[in-house]
Amino acid sequence: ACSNNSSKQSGTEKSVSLPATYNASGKATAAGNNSTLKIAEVNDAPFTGISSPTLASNAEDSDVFAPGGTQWGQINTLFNVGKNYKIINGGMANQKLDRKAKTATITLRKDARWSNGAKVTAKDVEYPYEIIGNKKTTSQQYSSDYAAIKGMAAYHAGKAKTISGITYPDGQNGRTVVIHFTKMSPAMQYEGNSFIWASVEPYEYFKNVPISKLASSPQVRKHPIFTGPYKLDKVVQGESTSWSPNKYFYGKQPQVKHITIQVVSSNNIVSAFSSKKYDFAAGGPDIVMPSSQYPKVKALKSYTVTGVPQMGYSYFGFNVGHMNTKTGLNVMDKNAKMSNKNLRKAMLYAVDMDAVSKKFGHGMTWRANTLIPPTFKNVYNAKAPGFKYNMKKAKSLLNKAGYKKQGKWRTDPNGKKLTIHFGGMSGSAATEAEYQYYMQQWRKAGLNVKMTTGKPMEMNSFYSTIQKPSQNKIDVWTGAWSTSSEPTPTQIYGVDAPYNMGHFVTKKNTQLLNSLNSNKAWNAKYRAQQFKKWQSYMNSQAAYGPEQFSMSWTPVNHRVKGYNVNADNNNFWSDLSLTAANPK
Amino acid sequence: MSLIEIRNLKVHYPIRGGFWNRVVDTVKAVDGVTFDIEAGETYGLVGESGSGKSTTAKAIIGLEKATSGTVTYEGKNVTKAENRRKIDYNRDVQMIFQDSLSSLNPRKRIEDIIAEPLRNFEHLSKDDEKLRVLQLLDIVGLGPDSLYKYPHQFSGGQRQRIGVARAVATHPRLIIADEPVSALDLSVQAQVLNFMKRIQREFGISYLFISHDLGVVRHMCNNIAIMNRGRIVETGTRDDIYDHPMHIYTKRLLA
Amino acid sequence: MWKTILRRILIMIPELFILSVLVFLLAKAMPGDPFTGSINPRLSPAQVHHLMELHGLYDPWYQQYWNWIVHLFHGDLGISYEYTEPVVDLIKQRGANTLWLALFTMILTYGIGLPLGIYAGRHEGKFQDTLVRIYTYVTMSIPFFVVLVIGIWIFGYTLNWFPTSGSISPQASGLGGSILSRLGHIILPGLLGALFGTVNIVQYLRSEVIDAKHSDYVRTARSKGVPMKDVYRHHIFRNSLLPIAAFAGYSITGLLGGSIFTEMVFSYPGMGLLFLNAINFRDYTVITALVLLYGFLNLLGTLLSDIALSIVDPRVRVE
Amino acid sequence: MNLHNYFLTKRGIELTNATTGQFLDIKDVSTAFKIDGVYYDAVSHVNLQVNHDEILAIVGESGCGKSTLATTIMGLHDPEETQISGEIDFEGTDLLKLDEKGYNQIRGAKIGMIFQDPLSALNPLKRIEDQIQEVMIYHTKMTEKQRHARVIELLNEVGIVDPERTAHQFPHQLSGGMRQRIIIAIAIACKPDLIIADEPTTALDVTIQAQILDVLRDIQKENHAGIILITHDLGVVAETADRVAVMYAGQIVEQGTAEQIFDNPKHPYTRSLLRSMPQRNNETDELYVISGMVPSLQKMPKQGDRFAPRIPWIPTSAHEVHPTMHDLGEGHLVRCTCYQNFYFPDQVNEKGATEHELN
Amino acid sequence: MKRDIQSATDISEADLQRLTNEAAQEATPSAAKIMWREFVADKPALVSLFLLVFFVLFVIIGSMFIDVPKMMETNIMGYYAKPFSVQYWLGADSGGRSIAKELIVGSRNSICIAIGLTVISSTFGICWGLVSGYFGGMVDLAMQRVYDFMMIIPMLMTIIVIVTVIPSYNAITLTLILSIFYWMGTSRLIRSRTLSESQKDYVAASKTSGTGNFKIIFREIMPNISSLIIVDTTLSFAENIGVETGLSFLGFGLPIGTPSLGTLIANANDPENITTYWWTWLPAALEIIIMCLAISYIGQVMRRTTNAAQRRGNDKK
Ligand SMILES: Nc1ncnc2c1ncn2[C@@H]1O[C@H](COP(=O)(O)OP(=O)(O)OP(=O)(O)O)[C@@H](O)[C@H]1O
Ligand SMILES: Nc1ncnc2c1ncn2[C@@H]1O[C@H](COP(=O)(O)OP(=O)(O)OP(=O)(O)O)[C@@H](O)[C@H]1O
Ligand SMILES: [Mg+2]
Ligand SMILES: [Mg+2]
Repeated sequence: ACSNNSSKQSGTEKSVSLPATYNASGKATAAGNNSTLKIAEVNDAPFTGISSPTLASNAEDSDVFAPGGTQWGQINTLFNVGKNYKIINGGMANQKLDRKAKTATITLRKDARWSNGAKVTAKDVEYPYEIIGNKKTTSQQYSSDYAAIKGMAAYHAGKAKTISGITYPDGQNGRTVVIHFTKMSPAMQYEGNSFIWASVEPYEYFKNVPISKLASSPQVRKHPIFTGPYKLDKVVQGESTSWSPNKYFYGKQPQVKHITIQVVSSNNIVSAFSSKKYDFAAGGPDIVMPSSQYPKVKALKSYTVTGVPQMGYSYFGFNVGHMNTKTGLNVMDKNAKMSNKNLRKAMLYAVDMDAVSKKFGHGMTWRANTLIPPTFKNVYNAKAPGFKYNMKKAKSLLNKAGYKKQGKWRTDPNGKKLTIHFGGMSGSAATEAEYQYYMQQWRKAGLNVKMTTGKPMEMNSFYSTIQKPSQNKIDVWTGAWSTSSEPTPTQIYGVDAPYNMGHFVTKKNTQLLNSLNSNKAWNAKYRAQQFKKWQSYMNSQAAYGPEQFSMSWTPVNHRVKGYNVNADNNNFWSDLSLTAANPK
Repeated sequence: MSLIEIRNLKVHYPIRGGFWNRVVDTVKAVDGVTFDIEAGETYGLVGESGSGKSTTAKAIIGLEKATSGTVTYEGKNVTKAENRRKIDYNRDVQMIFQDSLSSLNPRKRIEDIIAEPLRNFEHLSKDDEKLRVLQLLDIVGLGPDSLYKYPHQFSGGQRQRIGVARAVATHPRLIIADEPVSALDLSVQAQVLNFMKRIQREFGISYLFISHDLGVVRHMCNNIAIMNRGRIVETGTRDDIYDHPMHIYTKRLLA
Repeated sequence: MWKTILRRILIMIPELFILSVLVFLLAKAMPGDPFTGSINPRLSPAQVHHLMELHGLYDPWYQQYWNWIVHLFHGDLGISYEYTEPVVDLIKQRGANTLWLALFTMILTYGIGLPLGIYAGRHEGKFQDTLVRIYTYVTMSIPFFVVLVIGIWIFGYTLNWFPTSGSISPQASGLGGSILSRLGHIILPGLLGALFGTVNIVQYLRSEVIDAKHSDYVRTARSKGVPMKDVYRHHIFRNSLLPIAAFAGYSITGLLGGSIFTEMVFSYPGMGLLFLNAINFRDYTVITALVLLYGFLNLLGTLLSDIALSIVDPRVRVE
Repeated sequence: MNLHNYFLTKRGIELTNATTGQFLDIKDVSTAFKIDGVYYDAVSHVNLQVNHDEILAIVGESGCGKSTLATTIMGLHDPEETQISGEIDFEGTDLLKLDEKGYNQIRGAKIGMIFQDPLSALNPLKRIEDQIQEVMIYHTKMTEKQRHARVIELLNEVGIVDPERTAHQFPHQLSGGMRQRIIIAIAIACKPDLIIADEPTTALDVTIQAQILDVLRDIQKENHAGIILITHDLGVVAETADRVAVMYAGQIVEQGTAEQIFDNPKHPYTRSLLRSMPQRNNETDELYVISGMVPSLQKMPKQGDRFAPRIPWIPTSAHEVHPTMHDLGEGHLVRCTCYQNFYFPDQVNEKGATEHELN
Repeated sequence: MKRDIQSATDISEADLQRLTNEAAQEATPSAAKIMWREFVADKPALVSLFLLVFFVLFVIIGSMFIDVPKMMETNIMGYYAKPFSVQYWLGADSGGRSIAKELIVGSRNSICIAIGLTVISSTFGICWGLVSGYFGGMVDLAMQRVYDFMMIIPMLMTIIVIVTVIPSYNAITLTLILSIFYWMGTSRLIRSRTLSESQKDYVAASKTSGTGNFKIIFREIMPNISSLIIVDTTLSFAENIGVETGLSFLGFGLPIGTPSLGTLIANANDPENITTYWWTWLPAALEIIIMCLAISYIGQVMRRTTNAAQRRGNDKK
């Protein structure tokens, strides 16, 4: 069932190509399947322990409760996913979009049940919206897109008790839910969109707990129930979860009888693998194995490293404007220090990301060429050249733009002294070495670049500085952005996007972004084309410069059969089997 | 007029305790003591341990605050610290301590120890000061080689003599000697007592001599007071006390 | 005696109060807030604003402090922003882990330290004594965490004798199984911690024993014809052990402090790790609660030590 | 006035009691301490005897080796730091040849010791009763009950008013005098034949001093024990002792009955010592002062009279090269021949008559 | 009747010089001399002392010749270079920075922090203890309350919080922050000694000689507890060297651009790095161990100097 589809990309030089799947040689054995599959969750802190995908706000939680869903990161998920994360039929529910009526109809399959045996009902499909939109909720999922559901705004404001736009044609306990929208978006066809919530919550099981207290209730923390192939046996708060097959699961019964997922700190993970304590790391497409460990892990004899490109990228941001706090819209400043396109481009050309990636990334990172991660094959612009290292070009760009050298450093076109402040979050020794390298390169190009506080900034200070509506402390920074499985970039580059921290706004940009989810975009080809256009445009403006892409990777032990983290594998857990009773 | 008159002197130490660390009780270390010391005489204060002898001495010299009562020196009230400072009381009244080792700062050379009161009360040039120190050492029978030595390099008797030298450095009128020889061996004790007597003869100094050794007190003192539990139970001349003890406590002490 | 204890406790209150204000202000002064940095494409600024308001984070500090302290008196330490769980529950969970570890470490520390100190003191100046002292000097000179990292590498990974993360194995089942598993998880960190904790005890005890050995009451005992081994047993050991045992209260606080390192290296989900995490996420409620709790434990430790000492030593006993 | 008579009047008639069998014979005992790896004699070639029913006082300046001698008899020295030679014959056994075990049977049972500082000599953490009982546990077969009874009896004996209460108290709750009584009680608990009292009264008050000495005397009378009383207080000696040994710099310089020593002192040191006491009839005079200091252990001359440097006006020829004890009859022994030619510098003209003069 | 004391003796001015000279010759050796003698008598301590002095000098002088910003520059080519090469004697770290150079500069930083911390906290602790112990009474009571309060503050946690609060901190601020929490031990020790020292008669003697309180505290009492101060300072110095390393390990020590022994040892935060990149942390760890051992040894000798009974370096006759 698994296609051996490697994630080799074109456009940039990527030195290592990893398989997304692993299949142990030999047959799965009874002893193996009756033993415990040991999965490591790489994280330096204990996990929070919120099993509900609606309430959880971090990846660790969705990792350790993953066997409760069909795929990594898809707990209690409604839909199956095909190529390019498009929603397809065959999952717990099917979805039908009616563009004319502006409705989405979700129909549950008959045998969908919770792991306690209860039926999954239409109310369970609706309940997440109540949780998300509730005034006192602890969920962090509510966004303006939900206002597209009729009645949601009123409910969110506390004016209505129910969401009028969600109806049950065959009753609350039935199998059908119809959601009425004020507008329809092509993004709705893809998993991870911000209009249709893709998982269920057990209303019957939760109904006695007020929504504000739900996150700390035992129903969520200690004895949660799931719809996926496994049921939770035990959760040791912050440390581990253990699982066994869920006999009520509607789909293919899993073969491995026990699974444990345990938190391991990133410092210890390599040692843990070398002493064969785990079969693979948790997270599927979102594993956070540090790339610096790759060479050591690669050397392990009884493991094979697998990986897929991450749904994310890192970028250079330039501060070119501010946010108008009244309108909530970003505004570009013509006279901003970084408003010169050529200056920005020169800075991007001056750093040799290929070399950096090679040395620090060990092939697990590579130079990014656009602002869409390559994992979205249909919309990713593989042909974009990006900013390949070219110091000559950098210098000539600067010269052309009037940044002349006066003494040691270049001045701005008006002959004024130019000092550029670079901000970066503190991290591993490697990240900070990278910062040093960037600064060196920029200085080589003649730009006087200094670190904002003289050193990498602590994460909180960094964000509180950069998220201010208007700031002049950081002129250029590096940041990282991870996308959901629906990559529309409006949230970060849109005119009203709070995370558009460089405040880059142009008519063309707004137009391109809008076109991604316009009516025309129901045509996939058109949508892909617009995506690519947007990517080229962004590179031409260089207000945000792509920095690096990276792999999500993990070693997989040689006793594991059927490991496949490709997006279209909707049977991740059920396909797994083991050939031996202990990690080899 | 006597040199110094002590009238109804009381020193009470508060005992703190109880819930709020309040004063729950007082130790009446000295509880109404009255006596006079004439110029040039040696006044003996005798009593068993804890009877308040040292406390009396400290209250007179100002190391301990008197709870009530007065100390009059040459007709002037010196019970309060500021009054003492006004007239040269602190300079005129000096003290010799029981434990010769602990009363000499072990980290200071003899020169600095003896010069200390000089430096505070008289401002002499370096050479004058040294000369004075040497003279003082000479008086108590110590050679100039002692100048740079430290206290622990002397025998007990020598140390006590250094204490005497320090006490007489500022030409005091009264020296309070709190058990100056109790810690000394018999033969050494003789040395110190001899010196004290000699200095008295030569400079007309008065002593308040505290001891529990009756033999020594009799050897030294003209007038004697017997203390018991913070009070003076009997006073008199030496012969009165030794030959006709009146108070029962005195009798027991002499027994 | 009871009065003294009560008074001590009353004195504690203003101290704790000052500490709470201090901690609260410090926590608030940290740059950022619980919601910076949680860059979630779905979390809109409006929602952040909503959450900040919900948690009263826009109120002036004294107002926030007041709310906090009022809740505190109701046994409510607030809700962790990061864990969206009452801090009390969180601390109960993690505290139990830290407590087990600390207790175990303490038992080991005393179990190793006492005999070693006595042994060294008894054989003062001899070969055995020199060995023990070399041990104390060397241990004192190595940073604690280096020992931890080396320890986990040798015994946890290379030799594979001990588990290397967590407080209990996920497979552990049944009461007996889980107790055994918990024990298994604290043996190595406990031992390494004890290796360190002993140093002070050994040094202190050694000099106590040496002092006692030359004391007058030991001479008196010997003049009674008591054999040397009995003199050790009835006089020297007892007299030098008691003050140390009484100081155990203080050492708890030391252990709790050291637990941050242990928990970090062993990914042991205790209060130390919780604290580090809370710092990174600006989880104010957790930070303030933990610092206050540790302060309270420090107080308790000193109080316990004082009480123990006054019970053990008749000279200190207040009548 | 006769000094001895002055003290005698206080002592009454006990002095005349005849002494009986000798049971402790110290023969040529030397004790040396190791200082920087070299042994120096703190006590050198001491010969002493103690009889039943007798109080032998050892007097001498501080540091002359009194305590060292006492601890040598008790066998309390650290064998690695000290070197002991000679023979201590105690009721037929040579104590110096005993091993630790043998010694433990004698300590506490046959020999009891009273130490100077009553606070530090008691274990601060143990009740009085336990500390007294301890000695009985090792030397008697008494039951717990019997031991308790004996404790009460002992406390009564040493003059403690409320024995039951005191038995339950801790040392710090008692006054110095009471503590010293406890130590005495411990020392006499097993009715030892010999009691060594090392300055039992120095730390105490005059009034309490007398009481303690009374207790000691009573005990002795009752048990017929021999007592070695170590002190540097001549008053105490005159009040209590039957015989007196005067020590100077580790050696015994004179030895005799109390009468002999006080009435007819021979050795220059003894005479100087007696003369430096303040006396009633010469209060205006200067007290006599012994010039010089006792040399430290390391600087002790190997030969010659150790007191010679302190009486420089006596010619060297008057001293012996290796001073020995000379018997003057009736057990009165004196070291060196120099006593024959000794005079005080201020009494030159009456050289021959000085002795009478003093008395 | 009353004669002047001055006339009681007849020493001429002329004799003064001679007498002074004579006396000076008889004088006892100074404390420094005694200490030196002690060191000579104890060879391992002497070696420790030389080692330490040499090392501190080497590090301080050596670091003057190193261009720190340049040294801290990333050199991608030198990523985890193995030791014993011409360019990297002791190898390089993840940024391709020379461990040897980092070690020198880092040692200097760590030693300076330790010295600064020791000087500040000890000075403060000593003054606090002296004043509190000398005056006693209400002064002492109030000062003890402050002490009690400082003792209940969970030190490590509070330091971590403060470090995160302070926006840009460096070696100096770090030293100051640490100093806030490291004076209590010293103050307690000094206070208890001062309490007992104040009871001694020489203090009373000074008072009756008319010497002022603060002069008594600092000129009379302090010299007498100087041995305690020296020993305590020496030992806290040894302890303080390790303080920064612990914080650096937790990630709250010095920023990366400022190398220190702590940041170097923190390379050992990963069991794999311990073996694979041993050169990044081992030299720093060894250095700390050796330094602490040396200081302990020196401290011991100093303690001995202060206790005449234990002295070994007595002039033997
Ligand atoms: N600082 C103090 N606080 C409380 N009580 C004190 C203090 N100093 C002395 N006392 C008490 O005051 C009483 C008198 O003490 P003082 O030292 O004057 O006696 P003394 O006659 O000199 O005794 P000794 O002969 O032992 O020196 C004693 O009971 C003592 O306990
Ligand atoms: N353990 C020891 N090591 C070295 N020298 C010692 C030791 N004990 C005593 N001495 C020395 O031996 C000499 C005799 O000491 P001892 O204690 O016997 O004198 P003492 O007559 O009892 O004096 P005091 O009257 O002061 O008690 C002294 O010079 C003393 O310094
Ligand atoms: Mg007194
Ligand atoms: Mg003695």
